[in-house]
Formats: sequence, structure tokens, C-alpha cells
Amino acid sequence: MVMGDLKFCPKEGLSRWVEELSREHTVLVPQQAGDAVEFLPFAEGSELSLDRQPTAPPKKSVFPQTETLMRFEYQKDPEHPDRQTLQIKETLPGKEKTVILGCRPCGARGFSVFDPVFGQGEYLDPYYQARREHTVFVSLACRHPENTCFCNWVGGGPADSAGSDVLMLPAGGGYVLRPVTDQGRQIVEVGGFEDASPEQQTEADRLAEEAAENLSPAPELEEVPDKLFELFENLDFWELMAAKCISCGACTYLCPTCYCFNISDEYSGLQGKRIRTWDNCMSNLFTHEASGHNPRPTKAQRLRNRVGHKFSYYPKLHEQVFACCGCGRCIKSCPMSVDIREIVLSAKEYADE
Amino acid sequence: MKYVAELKAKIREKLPELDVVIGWKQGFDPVHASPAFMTTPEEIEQLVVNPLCVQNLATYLPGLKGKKVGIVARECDTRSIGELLQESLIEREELTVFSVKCPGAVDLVKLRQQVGDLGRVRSISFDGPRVTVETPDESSSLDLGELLPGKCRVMAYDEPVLADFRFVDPDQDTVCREEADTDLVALEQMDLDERFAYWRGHLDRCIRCYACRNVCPMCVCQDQCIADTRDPHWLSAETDVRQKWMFQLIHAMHLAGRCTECGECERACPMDIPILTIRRKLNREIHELFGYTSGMDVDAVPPLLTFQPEEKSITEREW
Amino acid sequence: MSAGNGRELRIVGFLCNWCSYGGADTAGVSRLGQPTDLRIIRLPCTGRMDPLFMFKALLSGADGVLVSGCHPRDCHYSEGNFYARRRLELAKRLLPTLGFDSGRFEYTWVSASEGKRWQQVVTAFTEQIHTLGPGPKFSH
Amino acid sequence: MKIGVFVCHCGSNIAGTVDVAGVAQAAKNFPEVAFATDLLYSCSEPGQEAIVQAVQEHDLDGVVVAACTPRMHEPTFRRAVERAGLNRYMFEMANIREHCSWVGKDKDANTRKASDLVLQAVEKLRFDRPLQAKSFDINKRVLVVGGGVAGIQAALDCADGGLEVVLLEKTSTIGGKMAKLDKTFPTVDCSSCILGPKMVDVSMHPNITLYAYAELESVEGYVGNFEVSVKKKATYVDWDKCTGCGLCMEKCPSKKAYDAFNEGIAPTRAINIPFPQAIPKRAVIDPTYCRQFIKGKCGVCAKVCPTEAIDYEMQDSFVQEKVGAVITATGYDLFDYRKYGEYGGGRYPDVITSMQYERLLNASGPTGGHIQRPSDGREPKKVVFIQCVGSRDKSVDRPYCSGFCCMYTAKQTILTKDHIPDSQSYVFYMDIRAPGKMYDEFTRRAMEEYGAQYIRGRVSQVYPYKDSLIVRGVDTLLGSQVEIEADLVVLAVGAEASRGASELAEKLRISYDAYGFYMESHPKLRPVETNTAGVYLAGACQGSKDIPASVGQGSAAAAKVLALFSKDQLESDPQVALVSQARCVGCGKCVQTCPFGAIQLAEDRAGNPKAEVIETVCQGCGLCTVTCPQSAIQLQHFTDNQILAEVNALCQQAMEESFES
Amino acid sequence: MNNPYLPEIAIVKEIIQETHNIKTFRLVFKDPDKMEQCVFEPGQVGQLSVFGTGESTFVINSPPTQKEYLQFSVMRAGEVTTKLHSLKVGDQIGVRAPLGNCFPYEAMKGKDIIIVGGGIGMAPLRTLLLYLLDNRQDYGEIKVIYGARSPEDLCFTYEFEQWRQKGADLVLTVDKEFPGWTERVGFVPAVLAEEAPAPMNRVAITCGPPIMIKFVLKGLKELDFADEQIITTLEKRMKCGIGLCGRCNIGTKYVCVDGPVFTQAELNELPAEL
Repeated sequence: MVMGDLKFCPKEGLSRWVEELSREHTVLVPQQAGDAVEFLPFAEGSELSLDRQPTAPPKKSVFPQTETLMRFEYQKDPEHPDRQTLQIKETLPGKEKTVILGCRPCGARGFSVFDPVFGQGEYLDPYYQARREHTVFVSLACRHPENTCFCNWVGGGPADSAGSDVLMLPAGGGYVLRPVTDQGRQIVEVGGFEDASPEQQTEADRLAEEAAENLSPAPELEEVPDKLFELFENLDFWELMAAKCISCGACTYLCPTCYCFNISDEYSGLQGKRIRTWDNCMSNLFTHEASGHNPRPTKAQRLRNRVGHKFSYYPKLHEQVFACCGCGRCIKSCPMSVDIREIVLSAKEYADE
Repeated sequence: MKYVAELKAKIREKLPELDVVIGWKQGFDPVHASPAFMTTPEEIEQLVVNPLCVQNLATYLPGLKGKKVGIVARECDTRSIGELLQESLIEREELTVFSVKCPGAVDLVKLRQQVGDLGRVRSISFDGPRVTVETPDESSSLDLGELLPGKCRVMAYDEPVLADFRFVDPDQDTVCREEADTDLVALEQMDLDERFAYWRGHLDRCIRCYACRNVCPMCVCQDQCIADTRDPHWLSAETDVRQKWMFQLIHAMHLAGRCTECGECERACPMDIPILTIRRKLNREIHELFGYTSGMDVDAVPPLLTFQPEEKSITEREW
Repeated sequence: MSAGNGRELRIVGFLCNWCSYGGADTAGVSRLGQPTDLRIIRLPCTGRMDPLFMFKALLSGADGVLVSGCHPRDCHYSEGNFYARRRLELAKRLLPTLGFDSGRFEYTWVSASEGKRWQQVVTAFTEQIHTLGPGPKFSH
Repeated sequence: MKIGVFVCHCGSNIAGTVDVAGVAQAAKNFPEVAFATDLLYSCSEPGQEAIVQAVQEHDLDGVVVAACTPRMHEPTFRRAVERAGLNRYMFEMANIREHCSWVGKDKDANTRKASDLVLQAVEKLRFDRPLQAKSFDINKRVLVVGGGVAGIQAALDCADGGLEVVLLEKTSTIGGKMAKLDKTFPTVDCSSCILGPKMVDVSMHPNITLYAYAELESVEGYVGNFEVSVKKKATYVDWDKCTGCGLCMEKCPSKKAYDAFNEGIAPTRAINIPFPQAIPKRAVIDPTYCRQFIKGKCGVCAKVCPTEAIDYEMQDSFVQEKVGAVITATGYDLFDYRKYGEYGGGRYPDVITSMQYERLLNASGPTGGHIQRPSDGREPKKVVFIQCVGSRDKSVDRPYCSGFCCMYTAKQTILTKDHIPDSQSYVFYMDIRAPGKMYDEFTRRAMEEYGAQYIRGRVSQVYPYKDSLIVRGVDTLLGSQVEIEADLVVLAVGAEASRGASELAEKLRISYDAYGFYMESHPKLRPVETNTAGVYLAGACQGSKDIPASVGQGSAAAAKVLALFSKDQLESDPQVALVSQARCVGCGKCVQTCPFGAIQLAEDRAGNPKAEVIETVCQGCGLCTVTCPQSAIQLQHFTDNQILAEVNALCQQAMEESFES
Repeated sequence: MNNPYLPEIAIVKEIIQETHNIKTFRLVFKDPDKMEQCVFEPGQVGQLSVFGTGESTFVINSPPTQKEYLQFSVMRAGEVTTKLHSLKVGDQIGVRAPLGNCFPYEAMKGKDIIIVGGGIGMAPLRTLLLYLLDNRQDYGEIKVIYGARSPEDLCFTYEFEQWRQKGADLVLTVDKEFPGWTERVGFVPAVLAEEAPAPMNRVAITCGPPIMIKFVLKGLKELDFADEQIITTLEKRMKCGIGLCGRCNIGTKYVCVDGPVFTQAELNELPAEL
């Protein structure tokens, strides 16, 4: 880290910076909407809501809930209406830059789970890649971890920089801005901030450390992937874990790392589009086949796949990294208070009788 | 609640005859309770009954059809049970109702408005109408009445619709009460354009997770919901506000005359969308039109599954 | 006979086959002139009229929805319109809460012989919708 | 999929106010439309041929015809489409005549509308699926309800055609109103002379089972397979033993019983046979007058009956019959003459109804055919007839013309003259309705040959004066008030729906109009059919009519039944509800709301409850489809997706426009 | 960048009605160059798009040597297959192919082959069979057992003679006796037991309805086939076909990219979630 990189943004300078950024980019900032906090485009007069963890993570900015993959049109020759030709038009996202400002480090970290799948495999996802490339994350380090936070279990932390371009560290009545990437550096430059003083830097580090200390200690999870694999056929275990689950999608749709999707066509008249939309592995229909067969007909089997994917299959395929950023939204947004930490620990501690 | 010991004893007594007893236990943090599926005496020990026990456990009953199930239920929860029985979605013989006098309930959104992020609450305790909440920064003393969910302020339930065993503390008062429906009143004071904008704005937040549907005890379709099918193709997979709005209307209309106003849909909504208001409006109209309140009479016929050749309350508009 | 200022609004009609569709036919046979905004969807019975079709139409941009069936007691299927009356009345009463004028939706009864009445219904409803103007708009 | 669109000119009916070629051109750009053209008369032979040819030439999978109402020609085109080799349900109609060209004046607007309607039909057709009718056996027996002349004719024609007939009559004899008449217009031949033999034929016919003094209790089932329950009302006489000798009637001490057959102009006995030619000729006890029932003792009839047929303990009994079709011939009732207070009906004994007058004229009536005033038995010299009593009068909710009163009044003036040569008849009338064969000549004869004096105008009051009645009215032709001193006033009461007609209609699930007359399927083209398959109408139950029309309809209904039964199996309409077993959750709400009992809960292989449609019972109303929250039960040809497609087609543009940005 | 979601436009060149609910489609890319460039291996799949309805996965059942067209056989079951069945010659659809893995035809060289197919399951096997027959000299005995419910339910009947001529030992069977049927009668597993191919130096490839597969696998075990010698194909609900959308996995394996072809030995390694 080059010392001169660290800048200080006083609290009252923040909205000016955002305003400045929003001249050239779409800037999504957490704002109060009803009783929720959402990432909404910054407009003049928008009030930033930075005290609460946003209700939904910034996932949709890079992986929108509905992505139009292509448009299609049947063209007809009025002289020969029986001969219609098909036109397909690829609809890649534009190249405009989007800045996400005020997400938590875990929210940005979520994309590090996407990247190996959408941007590094045999098949590259051009929609994801285009958006990923053109999105800059300015993450706000956490001062007060919540009861549901467990980023430290999965390799993150209150001031984790993975996936972020700039880290905003609360200090001295403002924020120490720590660029993580070149993109981040450019963004910070826009603000024309003064360098952060050593005192400010020390305070920022101290507060980050304090926050980390406030997290409950992370358990050892190394054996979990194998353990879950072993438990696969123990349906009793999964039925117990899933008893209170109601198979809704609150956990998956609010998860910064869940990337399962559906593809479907919608049309009107001769035109239509093929869209990609978030899908929910907890839904019975997710794997329901046209024949009526369903490999995962019960919620226990579906929960097994969800937890298995995050804590076993994904790490086995991707260098032991868990497909979870520990943000805790699945826990606190669950209407029935299903706690994924409890499931993982139960699996870890499960002993065959 | 003082009756909890007695309740535990009774569940212990009945457990050998039952496959499972559903109650509540402490959840992952001080402010969250969680459904408990009790099959062993040890699990019964974890049972709690306090104003944080907000889930309507009746929602699990249709999924457990065929099993002998015991359920701990507040008065309002028994209304949902009544409706399920009325529609033959569950069997009375399979059911044992441990009816508890409601200790009141905490709307966590309202609590959050008072004390800030719930994730920072260290402890919460109840002493009659007083609620004491501790966070690292401060300690607040709140009035339980102010924290009641909206659903507890529109109807007073003194007695359960049905019960096998009843648990009430001496001198325990009914906490819920019948007052004006403030959400609906506020909405109806807006002009039409404002109401349209109100819903468009709120529903835009919807993420189509269907927590509202899946938590609803009266949603019989579950895996077969028309929100998810292409035949019929009522909704597209798109996430524009029309689809979201249409879904709410599908849910509301399918619940018309059946909704027991347990408020779980609104409570479950992770995006805090005030969707109960639509159902409540329909219930109010149903009451006015048909003098009917769902779930209160196990032998009644839901009003949309029957008719009168002369409808007293429907004025035929002459066109 | 065009209502309003000449610009058509979109009105979707749902008519039962036996009475009101026939009533509309009777009006046609009698050359009873009507505004041209209405488009009719034929249903076997108003009992087939899911109130959700009405909501769907209004959310899809229709400015008005009209349902018409057999008079109560005259249902070809004995009871269809009795059920419809309850469902539709309820749906109508919900509209204002959602921000739609309840006048955007009407349901009524017109028999196969009531061509004149059908003409009056269409004319009055079309005028009503023109008075209300285009339905509420969505924007992205 | 390839869809063909055919836009009909209907001569100038459509083409006059719709740019037909323009609509066809627009249709070429609709989804999956592979062929579109306009036709001069699509329903004509060449028009249909063009459709058939286009289907074959262009390998079409479905056809849209934009023309008149489907209520008119849908069957026609379905047959054409079938001739072309397609399933007949791969067809939709766009009604651009009744709903468009005939009601809109603006050609541009009409053309746009017609295009929308075609698009709507195309979008629906894209979700049409071939439907196959299912065949089922039929029970070739027919139930005829009502033993008046229409019912008799229908029963005889069916029986002669080889069908087993169950004939139901609510009174103790068949014959109906006609049996009460003296003579019939316009031939003035004896009513019982022409009806009597038919009644005997009924009693003798081996194919006819007659239940007199019986009513229809309930009807289950569907065309081809109805199950009916017949209530045989207690007669207190064992008809298997009764020989109709009449001894009981002779000896019965209760002599003040109401004589319905004679319209109450004279009393009868508590046990009676209505008239000598009654079929069946069997006695019935009227317990409201019988001393055995009122006082608990008498028993005279039981003592005198040579066959010991009297049974005071008799109860109503029920018989079940299985039939494949039902003909309703329940006739009519007469307007209550007391409703016009100003005529004094019911107050003055010498103001009587036309039917009562018929009984006075009838040689087998209580006066032996001598016209005698009810008040004093004197022979009337001046008889005033008032027409339209309960006809063509909105104020008594009878706006319709009963159709036969003008004729029977003319007949009665002739008969009056025949009986009392020095009498004078006066007729107050509104218009003379005499459109039948020889009818107008007949009324003229009454006036010209028999001197009946016709006065065009309404009577305002009838009041007693000395021992006669003053009839005050107005002669609208002369524009003057008229007063006639009459010895007898005869009210030409109109016809109204038979009492109990609506209850029967509900049992049969047929519709009736505001006055209780049964609704035919089509006022012109299907006059004896109802909208419930297998139920037909004969006679005045469908609307007031005279004897020849009733007989004609009786035969017509019989012909319909014979045609229906000419096949051994019937095909059910495949536009019925279909359950997706995979999606049904077995909640049973559809079972609860189906008006026809056409849905039952069955179990699938795994033992889960599933709704099941009895296809032959389902009438295709679609109530279940709306009731089912998961839409697992779909009315075929009117599925959610089809209606949604129509809604979407109609809102397509509106939707685009309603986006503000 | 190559967009893996984007189908190529193809034209329906020929439609063969195989049975009452199975149609075979021969497709040609609209762009002749694409036709030229389309290289695939036996067993690989394609995604067929009817725009407005959606996409569905089918095995390419023409052999790689067939350069004129791509062939897919489709059984009518859901929304997309129903729409596919309504297509006419000349209609345009979308194709994403090839996707997935292929039969290990190289490793099968020099070995005897037993192919066991049932109903529509013959479609994926056809491409392999034609490949083997095209390279007849590289393989030993090629025995094919193909069964269906009735003679009307057999696909590719018009090619049977050709297969035999090219050196396949074709055993046909239907579930019960039918008038005019002169070949074998009985369920496929029973016929397999009768034929009793020796497991020595042989590979078994099977595809068909789940219940048939279950008993064929049992039968092969009884004949002492090792799990490594048994090859089958898996079907799952798929959307993206490129391993991203997350529904077709069995544990760590994604049927769309790691399959559809698996040996029984590979399947044994996977959790039991078929």
C-alpha cells in the first residue's frame, strides 16, 4: 500500500463526493425505502443510509434479477406470410460505469464467489463480465458487527477488501478511504481529498480491529466439505435441519453469493426477449422435470443442496473457498429464523450413533 | 409466562401419543424466537412463550398431514387452525392444540425503529407491559403496546377458536385489541394517484422470494402456485412491478374469505412491504358483504364458495 | 357514436356466451350504434370470469373492464353468475385501495334479448371511462 | 403452427363499414398467420370451399374466420374445418359483424377494432388444442312432462317411432286445457271428438307408461342418461283395482268439492273422476273435502266400491325412471281475472272467464251445454266479451300477446249465437290478431255472419245494475264512450306460465324468461331445444300458443328426440373441465362449487386425493377453473392461457402506451 | 467475446413422425459456414430454442460424419417439446450445440459392444451406433437390443435394415404380442438376460426410461459387467447448458457439462440424487 493512497473524506464531504461521482456514473447508494434499506441511484437530495446493513446486498447491480439476454423477432413477408424469419439480437449491458458506494465488505466479497463461475470457466458469461468490469465498489468497513454476522468464518472481516475497489474506514468523524484497485484509486481521486493523517489511519485500524474482535470467534471449518458430503444420504439429519424451513427464497435472493438462475422467454406478438432471472434452489420447481420427476422433491433435499453447494461442492470445485460471505442476511431475513451457521456446525459436530 | 411450566408438563405427558409438538424456542439471537419441533423431553425444555414468539405455527400443519401433531397456539393462531379444519386441509383427530393465552407480540420492524439495528441487541426482557432492550450503546425501556404488530390492533381475541388444553396466567389480560386499522385508514386518506404511487413504490422493492406466500397458513397450492407456472402463464418471470403487483392480487384474491389476518405475509417480507393491508381490506369488505369472519367457525362455508340468490348487501348497479 | 374526444381508450369486455354475448349480438342485429372502444372476450359463463383477469387487464394498461352475464336466476348453468356476483363485487371494492377508480370496472347483467340495454350499457360505460380518462401509468 | 385467417365481407354487411381487405392484410402480420384473405360470403358453399382448400393448400393447423357471431355460424365453420382435415376445435371466430360493423359507423375505427378482434382470435387459437368428443351409450327412453295436447302428441309420436315413453301428468287425467274446450277454432269442430281418440291412443299404446296425478320430483344426470324421480301423489284409491265405474262418485255425501275441471262453475264430489272420457278413468279423493279426512268418519266410498279400491292410508310414493331425453309440455295457466278490479271478476258472479264460459258451452259441462248465468241460471241475451285480460298490458306485468284470445273469443261469439239465436255479443278489443290460416276469415265470419259487434277500445268499468251488468268502455274508432247493459261478461283471460314452471325449470336446469316461460335455444332456429342438452320444449310452456302450434311443437320435439336417439351413442361436448393430476392438491373446492356434481374426489396411485371430472356430466361453465386457486382444473377451449392470451392481445398496445418514459 | 447463450438460427429441413409422440427434426444452420464449422462428438447435446417458448436439451442423434444436417428426436412432454412438435418444415429455430461430453468411443475401440435402448432412449444411442458402424473395423461385435411398448412406439424403424447391413446385430423387442410382429416379445431386461452377452472385453451402453435402466443395470451386474464397463446418459432439468445456472448438479458434477454420459463407476462416486 502506497502511503499517499490513503485519503480522508470528512463526513460532510461524502455527499459532495457522491454528487461528483454521479455526474459521470450511476452511483448506487443505500437509501431508506419504506422500512428497508436499498441500493438506489443517487439523485440530488438522496439521503445515504449507512448505519444499517442494507436489506439486500448490491448483487443486482452486477447480476440483475432480470437480465435480458437477447431480443428476438419474427419478421414476416406480407406477400408470403407463411415464410417468417427469425432475428436474434444480443443485448449486452452498456459500458457505462456504475459505482456502488456504501456496501459492506461482505457485499462486495460476494462477487468473488461469482467470478470463478461466471468469469473463469470454460464458458464465460458476457453479461456478468461486462457489468463486473464496469462496476466499482466502495465498501464501508463495519464498525458494529451484528448478531448474524459471521464473515470471519468464511475468510472475510469487517474491513475485508476482497471484491472491493475502495474501502471506507470510519475514523475521526469521517472516513479513511483506502483504494484497493486502480479503478478505486481513480474514483477516490474524483473527490480531491486530502491525505489521511497518521492519526486518522491509526484510528481507522483500531476501529476495524475492534469490530473484528466483536465478532464471535470463527470455528474451524476445514473438515466441513467432506463432512457434508458424508451426510448426503442421511436424510433424517436434513429433515431435522429443514423442519422449520418454508421453502421460500428470502435466503437465496438476499444472498450476495447465490447465483442460480432461470432462463425463460417472454413475448408479445412477433417480438420477445429471452431473460435470465434469479432462481431459487429452495423451490420445488427448480429441478422439477417436464416428465414430473423431481430429483429434489422435499425441502430437506433442497436445503441439503443449498448448504451443500455453499459449504461442500463449491469449495471442492473452487480451491476450498466457501460460497458464502457471512453477511447473515439469510439468517435475519428468514421468517422462521433458520440459521445456516447452526446447520454447518451441526454437520461438523454430527456423530454417527 | 407462569404457565410455561404447566405447559411443558402437559406436552411431556402427551408427547408419547404424538409424532411431534410444534412450539417456539429461543432463536439465534435475543430478539428472535424460532419454531421448535419437539420430539424429545429435552427439546421440550427449550420451549419458550414470550412476545418474541411471533411465528404462526399453524402454517406447518398442512405439510404434516398424516402425522399426529401437537401445536402451541395463541388465540389468533387458532383462527388459522379453524380455517384449515374448515377447508379439510388438516384433520381434527390428528391435532392436539395447546392453547396459550397470548403474551403479546413484538413487531420487530417497530422495535428496530425504536432501538436501531436489531443485530446489535444484547438482551431483551419483558415485565408486564414494559420491555427493556439493551444494546452496546444504551438501554431502552419501551411500552409493549407500542411495539404490537398491526394485526394485534384490529381484532381482540379473548378465547381460542378451539383448544384441547388451555393455559392462562392468573389475572392475565388480553393484549390485542380492536382499534381503527391505522394502515388502511392512512391509505384511504390518500387520493387515488397517491395510493397508486404508494403501491408502485412499495411493491417495486419486492424480490419475488415468495416468503409471504410460503409462510401463509392458508396457501394450499404451495408448490403448484400459479405464480411459478407457464401453463397457466399468469405471471412472467420478469421482475417489473406489474408482475409483483399482480402476484399480490393473486394471493389476496385466493385468500379472499379465507385469510385469517395472521399477518405472517407482512412479517415474513424481508423487504418490509405492507402487504397485509390488501388482505385486510378484502376481509373488511367480506365482513360487510357477507357478515363473515374466516376461521371462527369450523363448520362455516367460506363466502366465495357459496352464494345467495338474493344478496342482501350487494346493490346491483343499474347500467 | 364515439364517446369522448375521438381518441379511443382500451376497454375489455368479458361476456357470457348465453346471455350478454347474445345481447350484444341482438344489439348488432338491431343496428344499435355503440362507441367503438370496447373489445369483447367471450366466456361460457360469468362463472368463468376470474376477477384476476380484470386485474390483469388493468395492470396491463386497459382503461376499463366490463363484465356482463345473465341476470341472476337466468344463468345457463344455474349458478355461475351467483358466484360471479360475489367474486366481482369483492374485486371491485378492492380497486380504490389499489389506486384505481372503482368505476374502471363494472359488472352487469344483460340478457340475450336486451339489445337496447346492451347499447345503453356500452355507451354509458364508455362514457364513464372517458370521463375517468386513461388508466394509471406505470413507469420504470 | 400455421394459421389461416378469413375475413368475411358478408356482402356489404361487414364490408360496408369495415375495410375487409385491410383487416386481412393486417392479419398477415400476426403471429403464426400463414395465410389471410377476404371472402365475400364465408358461410356460403364457395366460401367454405375456399377455407377447406386453403387449409389443404397451405398446410394450415388452425383457422380464424372473422365474420358474424359464433352463436350463428361457429358450428358451420367447425364442420368446414373438419372437412378440411383439421380438428374442429382448431377454429376461432372473430365477431366483426354484430359486435363491430353493425354497431360502429366510423370505418377507420371499425377496421381497427376488427383487426384487434382478429388478433385476439389468433392469439387464442395459438393455445387451442384438438379436442376429441367422447362417446357414451344412451338410454332410448323419453320422459314427457305434461299430458296436454302438446305432451300427448309428443308422447304418441315418440312411441310410434319406437321409443319407450314415460308420460307425466299432474292432474288425474290427461287432456289438459283442450279437454275442457267445447269447440275449436277456426273449424268449430268438437274438441273432445278430436282429442279423445288421441287420449285413448295414449292409454292403449304399448310403449307409453302413463303416470297421472304425478309430478317430477328430481332430475339427475345428463343427456342420454337422465335419472328422474317421479312423485305419485296419493289418490287414496288403488288405481290397479279401480275400474272407473263411478259408483263412489255417485254415493259420495260430500257434494261441495271444488271442480277444477269445470273451472269451479259447479261443485263436484270429494271423490271424483273429472269427466267421463278421462284417461285414465280413475277416481281420486280430494282430502280437503272428503269427510273421512275432515271428520274421521264416513267411509261411504269404501263401502260401495265393488273392487275395494279405496285406501285412506295411501301415501305419496316415488318411482325412479331412467330416460335419455325429456320433453317438457307443461302448458300454461290462465291469468287471474280478479287482478283487474274494474272488471269485477270474482266479485260479480256473472263476470266469468273465457274458460268458464267454455265449460258452460260444453255439452258435457255442468249445464249440459246450456248457457246459464251463474247468478240465476237465466239464459243471457247480451254477452260482452272483453279481450286482452292479462295480455298486452304492462301494468299487470303481462306485456306479451297471448295470441289465441282473439280467436277463441270470435269462436265463443259464434257459439253464443248458435246456442242462443236471439243473443247479441259485443267484443271489446285492442287489435284483432288473426294471422293463422283461415283465422282472419273466421273472425270476419263472427262479425259478419254472426253479428258480433266488435268495439275497438278498453273497458274502464263493469258494475252491476239491477240484475245485469253495465259495461262502460270507450270506442276509440268513434271516439265516444260506450255503455252496454250485459247479462254476462266474459273475460278473455290471457295465458301465463304454468304455476310451478320455474321450480321445474330449476330441476331440469333450463332457463325461463321473466314471465316464467321456458327459453328455447334460439328463438328462430332452435325453437324446441333448450340450452340443456336432451331437454326439449313442446307447447305453451315455451310461450302462449294455440292448438295447432302446440301439436306441431309436440311433433317437432318428438322428431328432435327421435333424431337424437337415431344413434346408439352420443358424443359429449369436449369443452369440459380437465384436471391436471400433477397440479391438483385435492382441496375439493371445485367439488364444492360445481353446479352439476360433475367433479368428484378420487385418489391417485399414491393415495392422494385428486379431483376428477365426469366428462358427460360437466356442462363446461368454468366455475371450477376460477375456484381452483392453482388453476389445476382448466376448462378446455377456455383455459386461463387462452383468456390471458386474449387479454394480452387486447392490451398489447395499451401496455406499450402506458409506459410513460 | 463469444456469447454462450446466443443460439444459432437453424431451419427445419425435415420432420419425421417417429411415433405418436416422438418427432425427429433435421436442422440446418441458416449460415452455411456454421454448418461447416459445427463439429461434435457422439453423445453431445444441443439446446433447441423455440423463441417465445424456451429452450430444451436434446442429444444430437445424427452421427458426426453427417454434415448435411443435425438431427434431434423429441418426445412431446412439456411446453417446449409441444411447441417443437407444432413446427413445420421451413420454420426457424435456435440451436446451441454442441454441449456436454460424449461417449468414450476411443476407449471402446477393439471391444465388443452391447447397446441397450428403450423407447426414446434409442435417440442418443443412435448417434453412437452410427459412429461405430461408420468405423466398423475398429470394433468387435456390435449387438443392439432395442425395445418399446409396441411396434408403433419404435423409432427409426426405417433404418433397421441399414443398421443390420452395416454390421449391427439388432435384437428388437416389444412388451407383448402384436399382430404381424415377428421379432422378439418381452421387456428389454428380460431379452438382455436371454441374449446374455459375455462381459469379457465388452462395453455396455444403455439408455431408456428410468425403470428400464434400473433393471438393465441389475441384469448387467448379474452378467458380471463391471461398473467401468457400463455407460449410460443422465437427464436433468437444464437451463443454461453451460454449468452456470445451478440446477442440474449432483453434488459437484454438473450433468450439462460433466455429462450427459457417465460410466456406472462415475455415478457410484456421486451422491444418490438422480
